[in-house]
Amino acid sequence: MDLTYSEQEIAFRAEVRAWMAEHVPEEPLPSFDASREGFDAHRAWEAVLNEGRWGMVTWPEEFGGRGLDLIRWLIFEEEYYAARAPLRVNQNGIFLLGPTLMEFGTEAQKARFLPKMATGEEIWAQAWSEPQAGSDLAAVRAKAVRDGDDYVLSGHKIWSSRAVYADWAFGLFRTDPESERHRGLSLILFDLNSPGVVRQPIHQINGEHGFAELILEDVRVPAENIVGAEGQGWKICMATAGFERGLMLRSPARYQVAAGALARLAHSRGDALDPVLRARVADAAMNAEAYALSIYATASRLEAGGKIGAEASTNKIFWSEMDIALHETALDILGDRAELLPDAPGAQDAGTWLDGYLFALAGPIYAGTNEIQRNIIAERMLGLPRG
Amino acid sequence: MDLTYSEQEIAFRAEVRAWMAEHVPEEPLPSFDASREGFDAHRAWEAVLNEGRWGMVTWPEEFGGRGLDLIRWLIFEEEYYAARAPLRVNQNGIFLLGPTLMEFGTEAQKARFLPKMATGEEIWAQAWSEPQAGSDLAAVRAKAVRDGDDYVLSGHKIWSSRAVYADWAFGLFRTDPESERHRGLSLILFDLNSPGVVRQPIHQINGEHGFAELILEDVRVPAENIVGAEGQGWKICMATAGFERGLMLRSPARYQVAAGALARLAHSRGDALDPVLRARVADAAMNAEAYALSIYATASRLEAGGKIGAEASTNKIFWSEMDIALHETALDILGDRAELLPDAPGAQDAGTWLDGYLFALAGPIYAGTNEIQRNIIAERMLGLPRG
Amino acid sequence: MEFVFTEEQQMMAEMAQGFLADRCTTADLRKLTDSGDTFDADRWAGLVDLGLLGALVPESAGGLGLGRADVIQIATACGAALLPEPLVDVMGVVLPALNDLGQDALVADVLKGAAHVALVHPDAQLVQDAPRGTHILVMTPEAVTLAGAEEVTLTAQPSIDPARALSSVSMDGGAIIAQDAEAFAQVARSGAAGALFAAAQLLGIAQKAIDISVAFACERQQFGKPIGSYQAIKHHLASAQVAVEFARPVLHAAAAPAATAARIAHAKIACGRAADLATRSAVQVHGGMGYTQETDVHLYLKRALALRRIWGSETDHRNRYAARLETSAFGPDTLFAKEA
Amino acid sequence: MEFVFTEEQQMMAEMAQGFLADRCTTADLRKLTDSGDTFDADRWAGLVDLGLLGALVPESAGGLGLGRADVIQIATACGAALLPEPLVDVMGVVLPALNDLGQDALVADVLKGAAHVALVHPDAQLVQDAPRGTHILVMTPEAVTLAGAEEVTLTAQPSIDPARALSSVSMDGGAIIAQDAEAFAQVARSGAAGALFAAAQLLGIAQKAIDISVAFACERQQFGKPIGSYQAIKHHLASAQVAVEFARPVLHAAAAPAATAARIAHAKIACGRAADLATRSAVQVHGGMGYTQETDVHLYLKRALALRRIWGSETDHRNRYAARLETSAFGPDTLFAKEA
Repeated sequence: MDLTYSEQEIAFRAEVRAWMAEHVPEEPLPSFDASREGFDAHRAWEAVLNEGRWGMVTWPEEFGGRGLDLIRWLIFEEEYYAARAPLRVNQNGIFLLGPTLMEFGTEAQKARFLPKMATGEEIWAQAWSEPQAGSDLAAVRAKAVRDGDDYVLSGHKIWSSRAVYADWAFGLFRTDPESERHRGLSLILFDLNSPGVVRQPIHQINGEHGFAELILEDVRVPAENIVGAEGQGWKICMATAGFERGLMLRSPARYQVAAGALARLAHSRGDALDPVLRARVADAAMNAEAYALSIYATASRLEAGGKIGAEASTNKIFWSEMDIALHETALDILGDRAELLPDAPGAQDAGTWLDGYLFALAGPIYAGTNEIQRNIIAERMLGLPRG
Repeated sequence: MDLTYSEQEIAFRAEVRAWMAEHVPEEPLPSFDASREGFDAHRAWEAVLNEGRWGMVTWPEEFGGRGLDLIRWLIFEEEYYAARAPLRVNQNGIFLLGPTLMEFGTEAQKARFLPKMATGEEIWAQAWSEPQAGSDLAAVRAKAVRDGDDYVLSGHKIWSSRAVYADWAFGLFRTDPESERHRGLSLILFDLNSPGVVRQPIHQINGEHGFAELILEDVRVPAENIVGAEGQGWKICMATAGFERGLMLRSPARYQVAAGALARLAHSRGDALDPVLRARVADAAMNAEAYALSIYATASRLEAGGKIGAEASTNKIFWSEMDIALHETALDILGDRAELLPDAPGAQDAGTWLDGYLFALAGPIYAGTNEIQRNIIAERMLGLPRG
Repeated sequence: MEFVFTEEQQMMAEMAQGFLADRCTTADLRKLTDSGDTFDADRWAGLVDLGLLGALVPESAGGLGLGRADVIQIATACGAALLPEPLVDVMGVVLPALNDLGQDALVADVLKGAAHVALVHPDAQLVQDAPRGTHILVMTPEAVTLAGAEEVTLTAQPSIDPARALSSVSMDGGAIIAQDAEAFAQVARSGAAGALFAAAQLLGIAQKAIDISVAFACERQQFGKPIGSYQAIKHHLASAQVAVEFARPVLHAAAAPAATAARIAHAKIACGRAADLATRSAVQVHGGMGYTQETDVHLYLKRALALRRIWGSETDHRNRYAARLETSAFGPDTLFAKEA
Repeated sequence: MEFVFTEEQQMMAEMAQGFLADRCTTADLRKLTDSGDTFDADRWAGLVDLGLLGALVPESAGGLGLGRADVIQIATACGAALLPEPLVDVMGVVLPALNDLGQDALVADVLKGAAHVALVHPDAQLVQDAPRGTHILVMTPEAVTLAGAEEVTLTAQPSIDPARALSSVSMDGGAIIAQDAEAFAQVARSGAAGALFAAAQLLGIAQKAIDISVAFACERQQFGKPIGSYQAIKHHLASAQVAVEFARPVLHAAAAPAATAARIAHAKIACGRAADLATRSAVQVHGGMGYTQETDVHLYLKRALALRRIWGSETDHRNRYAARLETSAFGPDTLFAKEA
């Protein structure tokens, strides 16, 4: 147990900080979920990041990474968020598909997809859920039928994040038409610009369209685009979901930076601040620290050879509830300014907090609802019997 | 809508207040759940109450009541709690069995049981649940076998409130041995001093023994002690449970008095009081008022010919959660004195709050756990499908 | 003591509910806001015709001469219907204030739909629908000022709720119509009315959010059965319903003539919390759909978010309630006590 | 940066856990308290033999010379086992303080079991097990006084937790062994240690309360299936486990040499809340049985109730944390910042 940074870690932090100070755009980029222009600006930022070899520091050097450990990844993320660098339009690729390909992909797939993922040249969407499936991924009905050297995809996907503007998608398809539930599913990569793909933006509560519905009609995909063998999709997808809910979906620095901003917002009220809100601000800061400490502990454990298990579900619950509470506290401090849109003249910083609050409301729902996560904790971590 | 008391109601309040001022014992009686002495002291108090015709003001005059409406019952309860009069050792009788007998009992049963219930001469225990049944009353296995003019009872009852010292009990028994679940159950009254009845006190978390286990071995009961017909027990019991969870199990004045005491405890801290605790004290007072207002509204609705339905379950959830929060706030104000027993020299009033807290913890469990109540609200009030 | 609505009160409420069911569906609301508007002149004319604007104005001044308890359920219905036009504020706050202040001619104009008065109050500084206003009434504890539309400068302040067309107001002129103690008292009276009727709307939103969630949970299948059969979903909605059940009687008591400021504060807090719990549970029950604009959930969520924070925040109202608790006795016999 | 325990740390913890599993079951505890006692001399002798009392005392003074991170898991194990003897306070607070204050001979006596020193501290005014004490150490911010047992008057203050034999102490004599700045610093140091190790015990209680509830919920049938298969029960226990998961790393970080007072405050709050949630969920999951003395639930509940409120209340610790938040920068790079 040593909770001090090594000299090398300190030097690494300094290196990240210096680079970010020089490269992070002064003005925030427009959202990548609201316009093609914002999307492209973020894609350009990914290219800049990649030039600095900061795309994904844990990746091997051959794929554009630095082969660093998870502690350094955390330090990188801390400096990244502290510098208020743009959100990662590429997160489906670098955090979800990338690690999956490295574990389950062929050499050809890695060579074909990883470098362009790292540069942002190809931005990825995910295509898991379906209108009648929701959190029940095993209910997937979209199918992939083998036809010569191709798969022919058809079906209806929903909640495909980034899919409105992205280039490629990875999704679960039923390759065995006789199969039920989680058997007979496969993970297949497809070009979103293929004939037969229709993208319908979903208008989110906050007016953005970070998700799309995808209507797939006879979309032809080379058979080599399957990841792993036919029927292995569920297993691979669960490994990915573990990663998603686990370490990378929400890096702790995001909340530490938000809690710091909340503390400053509270401080600006001086003595007029309601002491109950003061206590909630302290709670927000404590939670942000608890989450960060927990992730550091998990990262250390993984580096020491441990595995990530059902505690990924505890992370999901914790960050999603913390995120809502943190932003709600900000809205309560803002009072009657809370409802104002960012471009309202009287909003000042209120609009950003409102955006963050609405965004946070999705947290307990996506990547498996918190109800599902609590079931997972109860059954897999505590050993309670299945319903 | 008229939220002012009539002159008659004001006069009635004055009458109760005057009588209580004269008759309520100056020193609190010892608990009726901790010793025979305490039990008998409370029984004696019931007799005094009955002499004043205050046993149960809503009962008809012929059974010792005054035939008053529910609003007057509420006023009575308000003055009763405000005067810090003893808790009702008789509550199983006057609030649960009494109304049940008036609705479902024979004339002979009413004449035999109600007057002695009103005077406290016979104190009643309930005998519903069983060791493997818990909140699942339909799982009752104790049986009543008809044998000539008698029923012969055998089985095992648990959570029989007051049964350690009480005289009589009412309970659910399976009269049809072939029946399953809630069919074939009957409500039967039996003398706790009958041969074959063994009472085993259950030691509660707070050291008292308000409940007993009852082991019944061939207990002979006259057949006329059945309430309603054979097989009607479940229906009758549900009507009683509705009453219990509804209006009478916890009268609002109890919480208003407790919240008033909490406000004084908080006030005694002056400026040293944590503002977060101050907010929780305000919450406790608001909740006590909300509960009282809700009960007044229900009482008015019943007087206007309405029926009590699934909202009895909302009451149960509300008062039980409020009770815990209220007492927990007191413990948090008391700080390191909170753990002291009432007889610790340093406890001052802390012991009473601690007792109240521990007692409150039972609230979400008994008379149907709050989980069951939420199911009831969801299914019967909101119309969600059964699990 | 009779804590039930009279038949007349019930009939009034049903009349308003019927009107809103016909004329103010969420489809109507979406059509209106999609066209960039927040005010349906036909619907407003209908409300004017029903006489609801003047419900609290004395009959001698052309109103219905009713009390708050007579119309509290109407305000709840307006909340449930997400009525975009400012009936509740005009009926509950603005016209009673103008009447208090002796502005009889203006009251008459508003009642017949010929004038529209927007209100700026310390507890509601951004005004709804001001550009349509012929007059602006500005209250401060020092003075109440009435200005014509041409005497003020409006700045649009867009809200997350597309049906709330908010503006901030700066005064370039106007006439002072009350000062000092009278202004101070009017601010308190109008503030209490504003909080009470905002609470009523919040309660309506809360119940409606539960109702649409129940309907959704009965339909939507997951893991082979309706999601409403899962205990977690049941308990979310049951808890929200409990919050509604114990906010409703507080609200109704707060509408009584003798209600204290503390009781109104309590109602605002309780209804606000119920609406918050119910709308957020609605998002959760609707899952991904709850996070889109395809279902109606977001409309209730956004209205609740706004109404909870105007006409006094939870902090403000808690302080009011706590102050009374600390300076007055508290017990069963103070439940229906009159204002000190 | 290595946020995992070393093999040695892990072995120490397992050794203590093994001892407690053998010698301190809840059956042992019930036997002890049923006999009216709260101290098992044999068990204490075993703990003395293991050398645990002096874990934090330098080797030069006869201890093991370890740090807080080396023993934090032992304190957690003592909490989980509901150990009635005051190992945690003696090891974590009393002996380090006596060593700080140069009381070498007394330290040596305590280490070999020949003396017992009870501590009165502003954050823990009622002392455990004082009648058995040969000495009483009384800390105030002005002075630290060491008195012999004959120089104090004890008043028994019975606790709801039958294993906590508490007394209040009034001093009739004794020697001042530190004053002013030194006393002030010692009060802070001992207070932080007391809070840290109370937090550790609370975490142990929390996990244990969950574990026994899981076991019960797998066994107990209701409506024809184990109650643990109902979502409501699952979610109660899952929520408690989430609280434990995010209290544990805070506790461990608070045991680091450079931990700030704010971090220790955070640990006390987080572990206290986890224990509260877990023990109350345990009562609820156990149903009626959870409300009796027949299961062990009440033992955990009562210990948690006490430990949450000594060595600083949630109010105290929140104020400490908030004060730091308001006077220092907060961000990712302050996570492992050293004490200012």
